[in-house]
Amino acid sequence: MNNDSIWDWERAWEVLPDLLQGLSVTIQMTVLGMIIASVLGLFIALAMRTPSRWLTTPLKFVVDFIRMTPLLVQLVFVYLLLTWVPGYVVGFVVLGVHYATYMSEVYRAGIEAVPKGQWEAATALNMAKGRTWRAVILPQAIRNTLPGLGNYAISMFKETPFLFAISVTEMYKAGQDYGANTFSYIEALTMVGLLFLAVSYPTSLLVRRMEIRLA
Amino acid sequence: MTNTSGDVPAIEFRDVDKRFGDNVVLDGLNFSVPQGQRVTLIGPSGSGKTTILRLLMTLEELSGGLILIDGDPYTHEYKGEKWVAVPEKRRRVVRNRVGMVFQQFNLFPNMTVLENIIESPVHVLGKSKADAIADAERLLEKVGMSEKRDFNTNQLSGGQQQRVAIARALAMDPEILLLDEVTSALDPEIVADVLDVLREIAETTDITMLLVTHEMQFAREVSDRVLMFDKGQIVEEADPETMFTNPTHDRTKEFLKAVLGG
Amino acid sequence: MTNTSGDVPAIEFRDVDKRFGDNVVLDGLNFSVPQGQRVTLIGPSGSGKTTILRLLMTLEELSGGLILIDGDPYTHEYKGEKWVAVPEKRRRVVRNRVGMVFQQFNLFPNMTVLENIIESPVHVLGKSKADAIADAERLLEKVGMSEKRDFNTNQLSGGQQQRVAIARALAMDPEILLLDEVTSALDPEIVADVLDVLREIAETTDITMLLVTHEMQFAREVSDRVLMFDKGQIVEEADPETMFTNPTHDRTKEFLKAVLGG
Amino acid sequence: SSTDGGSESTDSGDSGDSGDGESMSTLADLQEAGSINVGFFGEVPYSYEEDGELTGATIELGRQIYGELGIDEVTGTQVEWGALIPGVNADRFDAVSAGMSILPERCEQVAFAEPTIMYTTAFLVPEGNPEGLTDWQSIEGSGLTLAVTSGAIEAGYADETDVEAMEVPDRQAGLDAVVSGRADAYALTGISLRALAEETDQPVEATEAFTATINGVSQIGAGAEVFRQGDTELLDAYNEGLAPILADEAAWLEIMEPFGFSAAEFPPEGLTAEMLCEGDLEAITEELGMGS
Amino acid sequence: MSDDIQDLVERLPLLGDAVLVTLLMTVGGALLAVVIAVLLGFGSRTQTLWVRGPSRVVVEFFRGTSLVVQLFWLFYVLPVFGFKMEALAVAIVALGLNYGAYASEVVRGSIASVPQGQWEAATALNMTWFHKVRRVIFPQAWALMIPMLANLLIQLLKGSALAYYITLQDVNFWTVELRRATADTFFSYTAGLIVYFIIAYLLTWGMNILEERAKRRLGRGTRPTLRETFGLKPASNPRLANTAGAPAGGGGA
Ligand SMILES: Nc1ncnc2c1ncn2[C@@H]1O[C@H](COP(=O)(O)OP(=O)(O)OP(=O)(O)O)[C@@H](O)[C@H]1O
Ligand SMILES: Nc1ncnc2c1ncn2[C@@H]1O[C@H](COP(=O)(O)OP(=O)(O)OP(=O)(O)O)[C@@H](O)[C@H]1O
Ligand SMILES: [Mg+2]
Ligand SMILES: [Mg+2]
Repeated sequence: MNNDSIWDWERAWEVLPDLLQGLSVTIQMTVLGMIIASVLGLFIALAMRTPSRWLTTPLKFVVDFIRMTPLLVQLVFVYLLLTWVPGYVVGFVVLGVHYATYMSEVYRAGIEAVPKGQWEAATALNMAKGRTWRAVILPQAIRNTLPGLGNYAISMFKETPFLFAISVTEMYKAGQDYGANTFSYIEALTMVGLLFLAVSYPTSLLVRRMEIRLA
Repeated sequence: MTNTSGDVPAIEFRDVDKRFGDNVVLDGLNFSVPQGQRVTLIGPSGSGKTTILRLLMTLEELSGGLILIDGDPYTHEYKGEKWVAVPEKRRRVVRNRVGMVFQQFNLFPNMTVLENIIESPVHVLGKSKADAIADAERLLEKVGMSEKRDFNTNQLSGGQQQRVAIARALAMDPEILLLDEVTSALDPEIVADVLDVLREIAETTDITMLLVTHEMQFAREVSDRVLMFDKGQIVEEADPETMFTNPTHDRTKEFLKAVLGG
Repeated sequence: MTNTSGDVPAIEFRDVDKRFGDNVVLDGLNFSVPQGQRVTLIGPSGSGKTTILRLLMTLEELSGGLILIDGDPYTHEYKGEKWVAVPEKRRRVVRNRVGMVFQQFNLFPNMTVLENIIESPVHVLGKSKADAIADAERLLEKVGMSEKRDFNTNQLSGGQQQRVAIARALAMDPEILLLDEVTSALDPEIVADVLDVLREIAETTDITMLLVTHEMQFAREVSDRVLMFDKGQIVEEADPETMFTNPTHDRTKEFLKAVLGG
Repeated sequence: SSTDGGSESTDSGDSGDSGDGESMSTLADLQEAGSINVGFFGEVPYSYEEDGELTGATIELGRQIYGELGIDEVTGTQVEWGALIPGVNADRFDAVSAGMSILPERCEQVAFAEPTIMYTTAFLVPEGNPEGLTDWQSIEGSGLTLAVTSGAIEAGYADETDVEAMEVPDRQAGLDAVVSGRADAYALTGISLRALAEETDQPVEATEAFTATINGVSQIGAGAEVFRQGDTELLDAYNEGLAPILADEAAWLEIMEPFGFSAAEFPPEGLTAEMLCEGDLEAITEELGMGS
Repeated sequence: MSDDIQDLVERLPLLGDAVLVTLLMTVGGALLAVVIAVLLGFGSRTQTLWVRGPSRVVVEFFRGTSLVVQLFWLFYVLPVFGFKMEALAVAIVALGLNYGAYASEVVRGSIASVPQGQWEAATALNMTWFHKVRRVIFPQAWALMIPMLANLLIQLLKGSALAYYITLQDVNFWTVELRRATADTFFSYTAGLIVYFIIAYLLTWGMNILEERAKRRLGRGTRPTLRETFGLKPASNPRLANTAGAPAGGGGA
């Protein structure tokens, strides 16, 4: 076999601009998705704490359903149902909603990890409910959730390849396309892997730093 | 708004019941604390001392009976023929008269020392921020924590945290102060500091105090009356001198022997 | 294997240094405990009492000096010209002679009371399971916990857990028992129970004991000698009677005043 | 286990291996085993499974040729489109039977046999062809959105002519795009689209196939069987077996017609894989005299 | 639609094999992941740099690159170097490495949240390191890590759908085939979705039982309510919210 062709640096360089362009899409999707996930996740976590079963029971069902359904299927369904919504919007919204269901768990854990004494001190100081949440509970809970948020950002980042199914050319698809045209898959996909690593490793270091600082 | 006639007790428990599931903790408890009196609750673990303070602070719901602050029904009231919970709005009005210091301090770690103290004066009482800060600084002075004003609470030792917690409770200008074993999470040598602060407060103010403590020496010095609790009942009630030197009830004798070291 | 000649101290610290980073906790500490003696360490918080016990148990590494158990260098030894850590294998042989009871009990929650006690006798000492159970039952009897044999540890109160922890340490048949504020995590009334158990052990065995406690009354009754620590140094050393009634060093006076309540 | 796998592989694994020895053995090995494993994408009508049976135009063509080489059994491994070339190079199968287009870049990675199918292009459009699409020029500059399969030739056409293109991962997604209205049409090879339009009950139809003219150059496309570059002996043997069929249109049609192919897809005489690998379409057009 | 259903019925017999392949990958990958997680989890905790260093590198590498790229390398690139594994083995190895790297963070976090006092008590009772871990530390950490591992197991199941990329005929392949046959995306994806959902549900159920058992061993066992046992998601553990990192998806298409 012609082993000289296993790795071709020229190809690896050639694909790089395409990949970097895809990477910027990937990062946009991740950032936008993460904004939705972190805000919506918080609202879900808060809504789940209301005593009203009329709200929590259906909400829990929907959240569980989204969590246990493959992301790919959700993307395709929404893409085909809401045909007037551009693909990339479907992309980050579905990513965001999907991960919001995970994030709500992180928030829940973060809220529950705030010691009960904090609630009681707030009551003893006669603070109103809303003020207690805003000034005491959430600042502490959100501190606890930062590492979880970071980890989900990394994982969302690496799930953006699913967006290929709805025609969003992020990094993985850019690599695939290059491969499909040239069949230099090894170079293209290896570079994709390295770029993933180049972004997710520093992020994960950052998250670890936070974990240690918050521990 | 406040009924300050000398005859009305600051705190009154009327037939108070408290159950946790099947566990009856308080069963028809009656007692009252006159304005400005300092009352210490003693009793074995699990006898319900903490529960009394928590009920007063509305951290727990009553199972039956009434609690009155300055003669106002505070948590529940009879309306027509029925038990009705006092709406949160009215509770909040009364609750401003009550402050509590916890065993575990419960400072807010996301705020500095100063922010902890001014939070409620500003946002609950509606004081101006400048006033609140001025008051807070005076209180910090009093508890000997002036230099730590802008520290994070977790940069403080336990004793320091507890002193800030006391200042925080006092910043609300309470008429009634509840203290639940405020020294038992502290290192033995530091306890004295905190007790000194409390002693000074007892001497310089006329706040009504209801305290749970195992520091018998302190209880003796500071309180006007000691209530011995057991199984959710007051088994003995006396001035501290009598209680500690000459208890009448067997359960009290036994308890004091165990605690004071026999 | 054990050197039991009466002249050799059970525990000897020779020029022991211990630093945490820049923080010098022990600086050239020397003291020894003869076989069978009961020594209490007292001193302010942070003075290094716990550190001494942890070094003995090899929960911390020495920064310098030697610790000898029955005259055997235990953690480090000079070999040729150099400091060499004693290999874990030899440490384990010596460590069998030392038992420790912790402030926080540290029972294994994944085992029942009985399993906690027999775990090491069976798997470390190699006792037969039947023997280990028989011994464990005898010990549980001694600490008054026979009925709780098959309970999960978190079904027990603090005092009960501590009694099991004592039985667990004793099940290893130690020659030396280290006790670090074993009652300070307990409710005041329960403290007496645990101290009773320890008192009985002190009376009925000749185990060498090194204990840290704030229960001065107990220290007075049980110990042969009291060491007052401050800043990693022994500042005073005396029999308990003298130490508590007639301390000579200022630091001791101050400390005792604070702890005993002035 | 992995070590078994290693010894199973006939590649010595040393880099810089010239591969001579190996190419001898692949054909010989296949002949000895009497069986060849081809990679396929599972696309009607080229190569697909029906009721568990491997079939399709390129498969049947292969069966005939391999049979003559003494390889009686053709088995298949179905993979994604993008995995066909890496798969054959990784020795996951011996050849690719998917009617793969001969493109210069691909020629750098693998060895193509002589062309067996000529490609034309068609559009999948909503029933009644509301936009009246007929050939590539009808969509050029129309402002319509065209779905194309990632990596397919049509994607390249769209790129070169600035047609607003939406890349879909596979045929079904292309169909969905048209049905949902996200795209106005879906461009693919005529044969595939005809099969697709027939399969679905959605309100779509395939337009007449045409040879696309891009920037004045008519796009000659042809598909062929794919082998590893080192397996020259297998390649040569295959080409040898293929030659008589390519020389006889009737013989070709006999195999291909049942799958919906017509004379329009029969490769013209003189067209070689080598020419297509060169990629100079103008030169080919001239040489074959196929100017539009 | 009735055509679709007929297509579905025709393909039902094939579903058995497809589910088997998916289960083999999921269970095999999960077992390997647990082994790797424990090795790497403890490896990342050791003081020795030459154990901790490589452990961290492996964890970061397999967490940092996408699963699909790892599959690609193992299946399509390694054979070029003469190292060829069966597709199923590749899937199990890739899933095991990828999710093992994630799970190792869970293991590390759980081990770290066993109170230090437990290690010390075990030292005071003179246990060997291995004895401490086996009898004291791991049983406690195990109860803490199960909920997070359960989440990862579901993610691993979803990740296994990529196996189609390396020629395995799993449930995803079956779905894709159904889609091709029916030319109906909604219908076929819904069918596949239900199959995955049922598998995910059963796995979660199994993990809940494991968790219940582990908790009971720690004397924290509450008799599970029916809703807990049959509930969809494992309860997550607030104590691990910080340390263990999210039950992060490892995948990427
Ligand atoms: N939230 C709760 N749920 C169930 N039971 C409770 C709760 N809080 C307190 N109890 C029970 O109520 C009883 C009284 O508790 P309480 O804390 O008031 O006792 P205490 O006198 O303060 O004891 P200690 O001296 O140990 O603080 C105990 O039996 C306790 O188990
Ligand atoms: N693991 C550690 N890392 C850093 N410093 C430590 C550590 N353990 C103890 N120290 C420091 O060593 C000093 C002595 O601590 P030690 O716990 O021995 O005191 P102690 O006499 O037992 O106090 P206490 O009565 O509060 O238990 C303290 O200043 C403490 O901060
Ligand atoms: Mg209490
Ligand atoms: Mg200590």
